[in-house]
Amino acid sequence: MKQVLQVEDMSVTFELHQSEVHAVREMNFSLAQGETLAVVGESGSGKSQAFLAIMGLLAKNGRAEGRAMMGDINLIGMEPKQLDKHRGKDIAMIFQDPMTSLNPTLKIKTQLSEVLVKHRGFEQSQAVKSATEMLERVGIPEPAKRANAYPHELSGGMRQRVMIAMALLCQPKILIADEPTTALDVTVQAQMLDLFKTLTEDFGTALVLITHDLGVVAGVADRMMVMYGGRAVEKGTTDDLFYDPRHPYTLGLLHSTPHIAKRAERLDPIQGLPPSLEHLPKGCSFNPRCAFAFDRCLVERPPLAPTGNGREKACHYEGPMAYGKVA
Amino acid sequence: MVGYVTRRVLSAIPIALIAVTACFFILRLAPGGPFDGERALPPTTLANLRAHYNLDLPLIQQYFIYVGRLLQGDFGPSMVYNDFTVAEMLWIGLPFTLMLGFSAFIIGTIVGLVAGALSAVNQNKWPDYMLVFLVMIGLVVPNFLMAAIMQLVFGVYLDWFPAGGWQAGSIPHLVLPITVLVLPHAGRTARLMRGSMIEVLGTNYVRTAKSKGLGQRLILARHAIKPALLPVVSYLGPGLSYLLTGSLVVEQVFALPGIGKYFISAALNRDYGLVLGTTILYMFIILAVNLLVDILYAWLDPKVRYS
Amino acid sequence: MAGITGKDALLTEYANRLETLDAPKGRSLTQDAVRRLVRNKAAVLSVFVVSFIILFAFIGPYLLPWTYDKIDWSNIRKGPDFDAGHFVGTDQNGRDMLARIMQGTQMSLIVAGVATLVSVIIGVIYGAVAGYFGGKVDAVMMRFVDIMYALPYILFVIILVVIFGRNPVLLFVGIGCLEWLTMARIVRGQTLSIKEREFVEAAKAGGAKPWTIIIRHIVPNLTGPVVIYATLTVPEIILTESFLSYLGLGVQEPQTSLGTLISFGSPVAETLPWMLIGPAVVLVSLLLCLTYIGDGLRDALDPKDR
Amino acid sequence: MDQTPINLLEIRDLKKTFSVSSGLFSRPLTLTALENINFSIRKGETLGIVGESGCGKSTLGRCILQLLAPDEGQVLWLGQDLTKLPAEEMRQRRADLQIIFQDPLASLNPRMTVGEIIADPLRTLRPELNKQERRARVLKIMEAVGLLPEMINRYPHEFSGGQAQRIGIARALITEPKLIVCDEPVSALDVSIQAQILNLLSELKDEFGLTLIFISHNLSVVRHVSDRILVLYLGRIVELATGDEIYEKPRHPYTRALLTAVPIPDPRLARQRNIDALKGEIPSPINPPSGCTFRTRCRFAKPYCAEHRPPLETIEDNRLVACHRWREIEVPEEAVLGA
Repeated sequence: MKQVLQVEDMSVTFELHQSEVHAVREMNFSLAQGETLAVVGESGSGKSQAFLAIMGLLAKNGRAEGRAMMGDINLIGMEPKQLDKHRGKDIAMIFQDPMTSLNPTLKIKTQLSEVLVKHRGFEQSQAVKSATEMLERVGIPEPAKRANAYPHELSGGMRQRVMIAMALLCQPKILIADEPTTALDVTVQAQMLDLFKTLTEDFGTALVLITHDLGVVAGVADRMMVMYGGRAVEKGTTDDLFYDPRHPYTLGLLHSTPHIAKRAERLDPIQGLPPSLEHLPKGCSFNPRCAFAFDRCLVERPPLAPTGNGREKACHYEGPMAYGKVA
Repeated sequence: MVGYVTRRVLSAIPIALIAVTACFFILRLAPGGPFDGERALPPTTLANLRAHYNLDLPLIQQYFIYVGRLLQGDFGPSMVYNDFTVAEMLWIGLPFTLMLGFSAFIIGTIVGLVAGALSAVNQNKWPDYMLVFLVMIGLVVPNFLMAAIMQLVFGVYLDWFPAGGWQAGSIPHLVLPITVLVLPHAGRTARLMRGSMIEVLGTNYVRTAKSKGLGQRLILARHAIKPALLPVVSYLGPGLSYLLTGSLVVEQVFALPGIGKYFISAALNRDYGLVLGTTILYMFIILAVNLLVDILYAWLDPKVRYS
Repeated sequence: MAGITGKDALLTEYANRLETLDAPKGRSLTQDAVRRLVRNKAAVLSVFVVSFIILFAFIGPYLLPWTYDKIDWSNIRKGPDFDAGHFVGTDQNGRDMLARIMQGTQMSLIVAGVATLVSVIIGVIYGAVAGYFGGKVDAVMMRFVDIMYALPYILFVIILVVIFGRNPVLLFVGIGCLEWLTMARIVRGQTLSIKEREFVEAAKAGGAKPWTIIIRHIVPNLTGPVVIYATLTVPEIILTESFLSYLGLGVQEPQTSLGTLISFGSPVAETLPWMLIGPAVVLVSLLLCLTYIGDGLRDALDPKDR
Repeated sequence: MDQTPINLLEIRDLKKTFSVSSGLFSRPLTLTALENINFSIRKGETLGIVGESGCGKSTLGRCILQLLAPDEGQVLWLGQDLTKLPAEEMRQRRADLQIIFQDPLASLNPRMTVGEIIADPLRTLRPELNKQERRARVLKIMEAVGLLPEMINRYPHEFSGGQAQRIGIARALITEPKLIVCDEPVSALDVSIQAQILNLLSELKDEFGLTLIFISHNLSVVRHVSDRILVLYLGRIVELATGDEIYEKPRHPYTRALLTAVPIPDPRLARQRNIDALKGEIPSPINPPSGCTFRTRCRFAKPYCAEHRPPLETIEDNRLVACHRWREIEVPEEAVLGA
C-alpha cells in the first residue's frame, strides 16, 4: 500500500512566559492511501496539536520539529508560501466547531470557490459551478440556493457538510478531521460518519479522524493510535485495540465508555485526573492512574515498541489485564 | 437590505425629535437669559424684546412654535446678533467647519485603519511598537497643545505652512489644522482596528482560510478585513462627534472662519436661538452619520441585515 | 437517614478537624491579575510616574517658597531663576510657574477623580439595573443612552458650564454626568451575560433572593470591566477639563488647571517657552501613564492575546 | 423506608413558550419549547430525559425547579403545586430540589472560594447555622464527593472540569435535597472523568436516597444510569418507558432512529448494523410541522400524520408513546441495535 504521509520523530513545543510545554513528543506514524486512522485521546493528549502542526496552523508561540513527509516533501518547517501550495489541495482539514469555522461575512460559494480558483486556477463562474456540485454531493438540499447563503443561515449539521465539501474540493490525498461530529446531535453525527465513509472511498482519500469518542471510531476507522500526555501509547488495527487492548490506558478508556447495549451496574473508570503537560509524572506518564504500575514504571519511561502483528505499545507491563477487579 | 435601511431611517426620526426636545428644555430651564447684560435694560424695553422673541409665552408654547418653525427649516432669529437669523449665521460658519471636519474625518479614518491593520499583522514586532507609540501620542496629546506645537514648529520655526488665518481655496492654510484634527481620530481608530484585527486573526475561520492554503494576502483582504472593521465602524459616529468638537478649538487657535467662534460666544451670551440651532444641526449631522454607519455595518455583517 | 442534619459524631469530628485544618489559600482572580500587571513593565513604570505626579501636586506646594497666587513684583516674565526660588520661571503676572503647575495638576486630578466617581456611580447603577431587569426596561433605558450618544456631548458641557457658572464642583459633576454613557453600556452588557451564567441560576436554585444575587454574584464579577473602564475614563476627563479650561470655561483665576496653564502658555510659547513646556510635560506624561495603566489593567484582568 | 412507590413529583399538562423578538418593528414570534408534558417520578428512581438539541429537555428541567415559570400546567411536589407557591415558600422548598449543570466551570462563581460556593445555599436556606457549623457540613460533603479538605480555600479556576463538577455536586447536595435535576452533567468532561462522575452520582444516590432526573443527549449515558427514559422531540413527549423496554422494543420511530444512531464502541457490531439514518435535521420550534411533529423525518409517515397530532397513549403497563402507527411498525431485531 502506498504511504501518503509519514511522520517521523515529530514534536510540538509551546513557549509560555517562563517555561516550555511539550504538547507532542516523538510522534511516529504512517498513513496509507485511502485508509482511515483514528487518533484517540482525552483533552491535553496532544492529538489536535500534532495535526495542526502538520498543517502549519500552530499558534504563534508553538513550534514543530521532526518530519512529516508527504511524498518527498517535508511539511514541517516549510515556508508558508510553499506550504500554501499543498494545504487545501493535497492535504485538507476539518475542525470541531462548524459554527465558528466558516467566515460569517462571506457567502458559502465565495468560501468554496476560492479554493478552486487558488489551487486549480478555475475561472470564478466555473469554480462556483463545481462548488455547487460538491455541495450536492455532500448531501445539501437545494445546493444552488445554499451556495448563495451566509453561514448563519445554515444549521450546525449543514455547516459541517459545507466544511467537508470545502475540504474535498480538490480531492486531497489526506483529510484530517478534528472532532468533526462532537458539536453535532447523534442523528446528524450518524449521517456525517456515513458521509465520511462514502466520500473517502469515492475519492481514495486517507482520513485521519481525531476524536475522544471510541463509539465514533469503532464504525469508521481501520487503524487506531491512542495518545496520552503528548505521546502515542498504543497503535494497531481497530479490532485489535478494541478486542485485545494491550495498554492499560486503552483498556481503561474502553471501560469508561458506556455501551448502549450493555447496562453495567458500574463503569470501571480510570482513576485520577489527566496530567497537565507542564508537570508530567516521572517515568511512564500514565503511572499515577495505572492499575498495573510497578516500580519500573515510576522511573523509566516505556518506549513505543512493536509487539508483533504490526502492533505497538508503550508499556512495561506484560501480564494479563483483568480490569475492574484490580482497579 | 432596502427594508433594513427604511426601518433604520424611520427609527432615527423619534430619536431626533426627543433630542431636539431635550436640547430645548435643558437650555431654557437654566437660569439667566440673553438680555441679562451688564447694564440692566429698562423694563419696557425688556418686555418688548421678550415679546419679540416670544420669551413671554409659556415654555410649552414656545417649544411648539420652535419645533413648528424648525420643520420648515427656520431656526429663528439670533438674539444677540440682531441683524442675522440663526440660519444665516450657520450658513456663514458651518460650511467651513464641516469641510474641515469631514476632511479630517476621512483622512484620519483611512490612516487609522491602515496603521491599525499594519500594527496587527506585525504584532509584537518593531513596526507594531512604533505605531503603537505614535498612536499613543495621537491619543494623549490634547488638540490645543498639539495645535500650539504645530504652529510653533511648522508655522514659526520651520515656516513650512501658514501658522494661522485663512485665504479662500488655500490648501497650505489647511494642512496644520487638519493634521491636528486627524491625529487623535487616527489614533483612536488605529487602536480599535489593531485590537479587532488581532482578534479576527485568531479566529477559527481565519484558521480555516489558512488550512485552505489561501496565502496571507488573500486571507487579509477577503477574510480578515471585513469582520475586523465591525467594531471600528461602530466607533465612527462618536468619532465624528469628537472631531467636530475638536474643531471648535482648532478653529480658534488657527483663527479660521468656522462656526466654533460664534458658538462659544453665543453660549456665553445665552443666545438661545444660535446655541440651539448649532446644537441641533450638529446633532442632525451626527445622526445622519450614525445612520450611514449602521447601514455600513449591516453591509459588513450579514447577520444584522436579516434580523 | 441521619444524613448531615443530625448532630452526629461524624459532624463533631469534622468540627474538630476544622480547628486543626490549615487549608492553603487559593489564588483569587484578583491576585492573578495583580501578578500579570506586575509583569507589564510599561504599566508598572506608569504607576510610579502617576504616583510621583500625585505627590508632586499635593505635597509639592508645601516645599516651595512661593504660593500659586503670590505675585513676585521683582520677577515678572522671568525664566528659571534658582536664587529667587522660581525653579521654572514666572508668568506675566510674576507668579511662580512651578507652584502654579502644582496647583493646576492638583485641580486636574481632583476634577478627574470626582468626575470619574460620578460617572462610575451613575453608569454602574444604570447599567446594572437595565441589564438585570432586561426586557422592556432595558430597551427603554438603552434607547435613552443611544439618544444621549447622538447629542454633541461637548456642546452640552459648554451649555452646562455656562448655566452653572464657573463653579469647579459643578463642573466636575457636570462632566461626570456626561461621561457615564459608555460605562452604562459596558456594565449592562456584562450584567446581561453574567445573568445568563449558570452560577446565577445555581444561586437561584439555592434559594437566593434577587438582591443577594446582585450583591454576591453579579457585582463582584463586574469589577473587572468597571475598573478597566474607570481607569480609561480618568485621562478622558482630564482631557475634557483641559479643553474647557482652554476655551476659558474652566476654573477661574487665580486658581488654575493644566488646561488653563497651557492656554496661557501657548500664545507666548515663542518668547516665554517655560510657560508652556512645564504644564505640557506634566499633562502629557500624566495622560500617557494613565492610558498605559488602563491598558495594562485590561490585559491583566481580561487576559487575551492582544 | 417506604415500600409502596409514591410519586414524588408529578407533571401535568405543562406548557412553556418563549417569545423571540425579531427586531424593533416586527411582532415577536412564539417558540413553543414544551407542550402537553405529563409524567411522574417515583421516589428513588432515576428518570432519564433524552432528545437532541432544541427538544426542550433543559427547559423542562428548569420548569420543574421553577427556575423558569411554566405558562400552563402543574408541577406537583408531593401533591403540592409548585407553580402556585408564594415566592417565600418556594424559596424554602428549594432545599428539596437541586440542580447540577452542564458546564462545571461556568456554574461556579469565579470570585468565590470552593468553601463559599458550597456553603452558599446554606446561607439562605439554613440561616440558623453559624459559620463553624456551615464549614463542618461543607467539609463532610466535600469528602462525600471526593474532594480533599485542603481544597476548601481554593478558587474554581484552579480546578479541572471533573473536579469543578464535583464542587457543583457538593453544592447541590449540601441542602440535603430529595430530587436533583442533572442537566447534561458529564457532557463537557473527558471520557475517563465522565465515568468517574457517573459512578459518583450513582453512589451518592444510594447514600443519600436521592431521586434523579438525568438530562442528556447521550443515549448510552442515559441508558446506563436511568430506570426509565423519557424521549422528547420538539418539546413533546414521544415515548416514555423503562430503559430495557426502550432499548429492546422502541415503539416510536424517533426512538428507534436515535438508538440506531448511537455510536457503539464495538467495531464488529458497528460495521454490521444498519443505521436507520434520519433525513434532515430538527425543524424550527418556531414553526413546527403540523400534526405529528416528527413526520417530516419519519420514514413511516402517512398523509394522516400531517393532519392529526398523535395522542400520548398508554400501552402495556405504564408505557407511553405518541405515534399513530406504533402498532404497525415492526420491532427491530436486536442485532440492528447492536446487542
